[in-house]
Amino acid sequence: MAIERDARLREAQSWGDFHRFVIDAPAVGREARPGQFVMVRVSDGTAPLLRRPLGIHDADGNGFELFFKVAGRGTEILSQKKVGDRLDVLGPLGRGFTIPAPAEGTAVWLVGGGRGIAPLFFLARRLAEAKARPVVFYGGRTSADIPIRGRFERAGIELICSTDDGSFGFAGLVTALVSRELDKSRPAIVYACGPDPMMKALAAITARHGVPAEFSLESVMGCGIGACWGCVHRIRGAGGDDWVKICEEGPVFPGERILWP
Amino acid sequence: MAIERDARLREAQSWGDFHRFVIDAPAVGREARPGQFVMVRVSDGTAPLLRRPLGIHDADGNGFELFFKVAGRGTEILSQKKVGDRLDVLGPLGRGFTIPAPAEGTAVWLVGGGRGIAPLFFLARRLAEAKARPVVFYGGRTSADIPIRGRFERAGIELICSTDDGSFGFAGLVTALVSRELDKSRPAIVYACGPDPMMKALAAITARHGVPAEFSLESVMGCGIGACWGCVHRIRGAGGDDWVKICEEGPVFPGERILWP
Amino acid sequence: MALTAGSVDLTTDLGFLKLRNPVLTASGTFGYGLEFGPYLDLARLGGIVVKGLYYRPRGGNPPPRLVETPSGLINAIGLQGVGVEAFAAKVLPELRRAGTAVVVNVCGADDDEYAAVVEFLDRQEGIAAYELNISCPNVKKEGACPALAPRPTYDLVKRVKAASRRPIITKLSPNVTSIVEIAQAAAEAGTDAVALVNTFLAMAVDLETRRPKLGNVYGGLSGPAIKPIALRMVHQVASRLDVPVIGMGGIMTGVDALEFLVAGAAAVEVGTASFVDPDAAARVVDEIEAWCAARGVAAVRDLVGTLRTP
Amino acid sequence: MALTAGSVDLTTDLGFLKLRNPVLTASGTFGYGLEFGPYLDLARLGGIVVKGLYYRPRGGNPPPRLVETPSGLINAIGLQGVGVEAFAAKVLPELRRAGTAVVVNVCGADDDEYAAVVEFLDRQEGIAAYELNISCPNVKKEGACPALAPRPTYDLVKRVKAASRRPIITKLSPNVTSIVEIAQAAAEAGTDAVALVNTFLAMAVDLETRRPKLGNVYGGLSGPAIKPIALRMVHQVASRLDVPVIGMGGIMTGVDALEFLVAGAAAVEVGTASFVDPDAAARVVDEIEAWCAARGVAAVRDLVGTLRTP
Ligand SMILES: Cc1cc2nc3c(=O)[nH]c(=O)nc-3n(C[C@H](O)[C@H](O)[C@H](O)COP(=O)(O)OP(=O)(O)OC[C@H]3O[C@@H](n4cnc5c(N)ncnc54)[C@H](O)[C@@H]3O)c2cc1C
Ligand SMILES: Cc1cc2nc3c(=O)[nH]c(=O)nc-3n(C[C@H](O)[C@H](O)[C@H](O)COP(=O)(O)OP(=O)(O)OC[C@H]3O[C@@H](n4cnc5c(N)ncnc54)[C@H](O)[C@@H]3O)c2cc1C
Ligand SMILES: Cc1cc2nc3c(=O)[nH]c(=O)nc-3n(C[C@H](O)[C@H](O)[C@H](O)COP(=O)(O)O)c2cc1C
Ligand SMILES: Cc1cc2nc3c(=O)[nH]c(=O)nc-3n(C[C@H](O)[C@H](O)[C@H](O)COP(=O)(O)O)c2cc1C
Ligand code: FES
Ligand code: FES
Repeated sequence: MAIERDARLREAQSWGDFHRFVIDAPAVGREARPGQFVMVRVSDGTAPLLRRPLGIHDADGNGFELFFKVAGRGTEILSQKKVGDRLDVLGPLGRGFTIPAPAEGTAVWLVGGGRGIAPLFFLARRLAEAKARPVVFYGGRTSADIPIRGRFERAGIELICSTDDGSFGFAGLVTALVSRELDKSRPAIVYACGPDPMMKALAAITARHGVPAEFSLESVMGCGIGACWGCVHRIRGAGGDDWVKICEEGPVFPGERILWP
Repeated sequence: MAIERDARLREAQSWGDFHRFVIDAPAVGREARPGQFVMVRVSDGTAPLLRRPLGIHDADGNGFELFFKVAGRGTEILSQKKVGDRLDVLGPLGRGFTIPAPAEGTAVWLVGGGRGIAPLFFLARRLAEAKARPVVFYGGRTSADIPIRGRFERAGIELICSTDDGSFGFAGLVTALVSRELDKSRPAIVYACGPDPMMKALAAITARHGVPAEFSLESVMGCGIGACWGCVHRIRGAGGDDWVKICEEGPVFPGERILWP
Repeated sequence: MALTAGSVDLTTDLGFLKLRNPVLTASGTFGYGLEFGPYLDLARLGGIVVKGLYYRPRGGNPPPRLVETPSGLINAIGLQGVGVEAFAAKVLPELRRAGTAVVVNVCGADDDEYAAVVEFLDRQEGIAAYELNISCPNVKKEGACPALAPRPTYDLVKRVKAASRRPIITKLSPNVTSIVEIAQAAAEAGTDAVALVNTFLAMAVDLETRRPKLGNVYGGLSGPAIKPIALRMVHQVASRLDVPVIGMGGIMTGVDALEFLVAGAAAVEVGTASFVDPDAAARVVDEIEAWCAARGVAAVRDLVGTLRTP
Repeated sequence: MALTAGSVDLTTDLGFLKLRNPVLTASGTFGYGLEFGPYLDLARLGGIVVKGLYYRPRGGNPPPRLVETPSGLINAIGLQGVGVEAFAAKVLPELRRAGTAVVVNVCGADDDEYAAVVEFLDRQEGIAAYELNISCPNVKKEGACPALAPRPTYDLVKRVKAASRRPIITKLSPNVTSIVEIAQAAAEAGTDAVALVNTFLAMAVDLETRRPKLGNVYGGLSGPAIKPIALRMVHQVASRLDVPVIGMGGIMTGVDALEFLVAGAAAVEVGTASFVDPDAAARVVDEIEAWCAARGVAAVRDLVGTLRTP
């Protein structure tokens, strides 16, 4: 957990509303684990006021990567940064995904919807390094919503795509695709990140198949460090069903603990 | 009076806190007269909220120029614009300086302090075109505060500089310099723009010498178009001494009408 | 489902007043209207609320009169203005040809002056309604004004309503514990509508000189900074009382305006935004129209008060 | 004239409480303090005001609980928290080793609960004072709270003051017509200081769904947007009453904090800024020190209340 006020945008790539940033920020990069996130300050002024939470898309000793979609003014301002610009980032924050131990040879599935693919690249890379056998399911409304397919392919990670409109890969919801595959085979764990309805449906599907699953939740975040109690989600806890701060105890939770709205 | 939302920064030059912008904005450039100003929007967001008033430093059919000093957040943001960036400008606004008719052969003096030099370059050029004989007095605290000396020289306009610390030209206040010169010769009119204390002193000096003078006043401006009544200054008017909107009736006023605070 | 922009019905009926659309300009932020002629088509607006008018010309407060704050603006103009006679002689004749509803924001040092302004203006043609400015924070000490308590609000509205042949819109102050209570007093006194909010009493300090940044020490805060509070007040009044509400406070875009309508305002006023962009009010109309068209909303009035609360 | 930063005397004496410097953290924006250990040296702060505590653990409001607005933040957390027992057992032991003054923000559903919290905490060591939160807009319907009227303020302060062995700071609401009147009621009831302001009752609308953006409908607005109003209220109270004032509302920088001191606050609290930068409160201390040093101000307390009004 560090504030890197002098992080630098080293490389930027974009596909319409989607952007990938490579950022020099050793203190964040060194510590990062898959599923963690950073809080990025998008302007020096007071509007936008708060930092924006973004998942860690990849990381190494030099820094980390972001993959984000423009959703409003904050991400729009961020998308306009130019290579060499200074960035102010706080992180890595939260707890990440659980990597099975031993991972070697274990079949693991990663399901990403739209911008939800962001943390799954880092996770897939780490799983592959641990010699697990990751398969990534990557869904979007249309082929333009799944721009970073090539990234997985180049990293030698097995990828199955779906689009709601059938413009690329499986035609239909990614959840339908996963459901169909689950009828055929069974991974040790499913990891997912995407829109709430997708994750909710997937939680039902994995539960029905008795497959453990972990979900990375989203919420509006005030601080990212457990201080504002703004980011709560209903989570089954030790002491009953509670509003739990997802920045601190999450954003990743096992499926059986999440109470979907 | 136009809103040019698609003005473009064509050229930018800077000397420390001072910046010169050349802006493509034909609708503003075509109409501009010396002493008029524009209201520039510095951000698309709500902070800073208001446009900033800046004098027209030069103009032609393609657009106009600004010369400004970073004074706070608005001018700082503006100073960071890059060539090719879009600018949103409203103008030209206000009434300009009076050009003597006929101007031919008339001795006229222009006195600028610091960033107050901005409108005087345009004025000097127009006066020279009208065959008047402009002499520009350009003062600053130190030599770094009078960066655009060369501009006047290249345009063939007679220039006399002063610095409070004596690092360049006459050592002392520009008002002292003008006062000394007024003991020797007498122009048809003195035009001035600069900090209030400078202009107030100069108003007293020119009055004492019985030389007509015009001053370009500053004020915080809400709208620039006479609608908010925020930019008032005490001006001797037809109907007694009044709070007068300087954006509309000014920013240039004859010395004898101005009541200095 | 989408409509063409032109086919959206923007008309607004306040009961006592029909408007081309729900967007007016806020008093004091649109001068006397004519200043904006070069920048927009005044006939595109639902109406113009002109700068506050006292009976006599008025000098206003010493400068500085404006200070910018984060996403806001504090003003302490002090209602400088030309007075009713010059308004009637020099402004009104041209303004009434602008093809939009003209609302006059009425001020007074006491109840008598409010009544005198209304009586004078009642003899002029081309005014659609009066907006009683009982809430300006920049005239008396520390923002004192009738709108801070129910009793003076009631008395003043009653008095002016009786004096006037035209509809009365009472403009309320946000600097109160219960906006509903004040709105209710105005309603009981017979106001035809309430307009809210006026500005929030505020100040700024110049640290280097250790003086207030405004000549008048305190001023009124407007702009996007106040929108969330204004919206809450509009929602409270509109969901509790039967009187038509005209909402304002920080409206910069069509979306902002629509939020006020959904929260219960029958019409809105665009204020500080007109300083940033002189054509802001007309743009807000365009954006409302485009938003409705894209979503198949056939008549903007169908949106009023449709906020669904749990 | 300039001093070295280290030689500026930052100490602050509220009469009942001496602080290392005038900068505390605002309740609810600094968690229980320990969350911030990784980002700043807690001992650099004048004090920490911890999150509002009820007697029992509390669930808070349904999400969304936060919405950003122009230069502001609306929150409707609803005072979720661990309750006094867990606080005393798990938080306080570590917090009191942090080397800074610990102030506990005390909440209650009724006067009895406030008194019970204070009585429980009175038995714990390592607490410098209580800040009575009589002004949270997120608990009762439409922001109802004791701080909206003088009588309940007086009664509650009197009751808690009598029950407590420690100094009481009463935290006031800005959602009132006269902040001076409420501060006076608290002073008459014996409060040792007043803290202002809590958040402004506000709302945001999601136009697409036509629902409130907050689960709780209304929430409290904080951040730079409110600073000009907060500053005015602090100035009003400090220039009228004799009770020490702790000022807050939108403080992001040392300059902001100094403006509150000049306007009359004896100390300040940094709130929303700690969300933007977890080390904001310590930075504010540094910036105050540097500002004073550069201008030869030997003791920051000499600035308090030095605003020169005409
Ligand atoms: C832990 C975490 C990790 C995230 N990782 C990524 C990522 O890797 N890539 C990516 O593209 N996005 C990610 N997000 C979402 C991202 O934070 C939001 O898209 C962003 O904050 C929106 O900011 P904005 O200013 O652009 O939009 P705003 O103008 O603030 O909001 C636009 C719309 O999005 C809604 N919204 C705002 N914030 C959130 C949020 N946190 N969750 C859900 N809805 C929101 C608003 O209510 C509004 O309707 C993540 C969110 C969280 C909590
Ligand atoms: C008609 C007119 C023409 C101008 N022409 C030029 C020009 O050609 N070049 C140039 O460099 N500057 C010019 N100025 C001044 C310029 O407008 C201000 O410096 C600028 O608005 C400051 O904005 P900011 O956001 O950078 O500073 P802010 O943060 O807004 O203010 C910084 C400081 O300057 C003060 N201030 C702000 N606005 C004004 C103002 N209008 N007058 C006096 N003090 C102010 C503030 O109170 C504050 O103390 C002109 C002003 C006017 C009214
Ligand atoms: C410079 C200025 C002058 C104003 N003058 C008046 C006035 O004369 N009468 C009045 O009722 N309100 C006046 N107001 C208040 C506005 O009409 C409006 O209520 C307020 O600014 C909130 O809207 P906004 O945030 O959109 O500006 C004035 C506001 C500003 C900024
Ligand atoms: C998320 C959040 C939670 C808050 N919780 C409390 C609280 O528990 N008790 C309290 O007295 N004030 C609470 N407040 C109000 C702050 O302490 C402070 O009064 C207010 O935010 C204004 O200061 P600021 O603008 O610097 O944030 C809370 C504010 C925020 C933003
Ligand atoms: S974002 Fe503040 S507690 Fe989670
Ligand atoms: S700046 Fe608005 S009237 Fe002059």
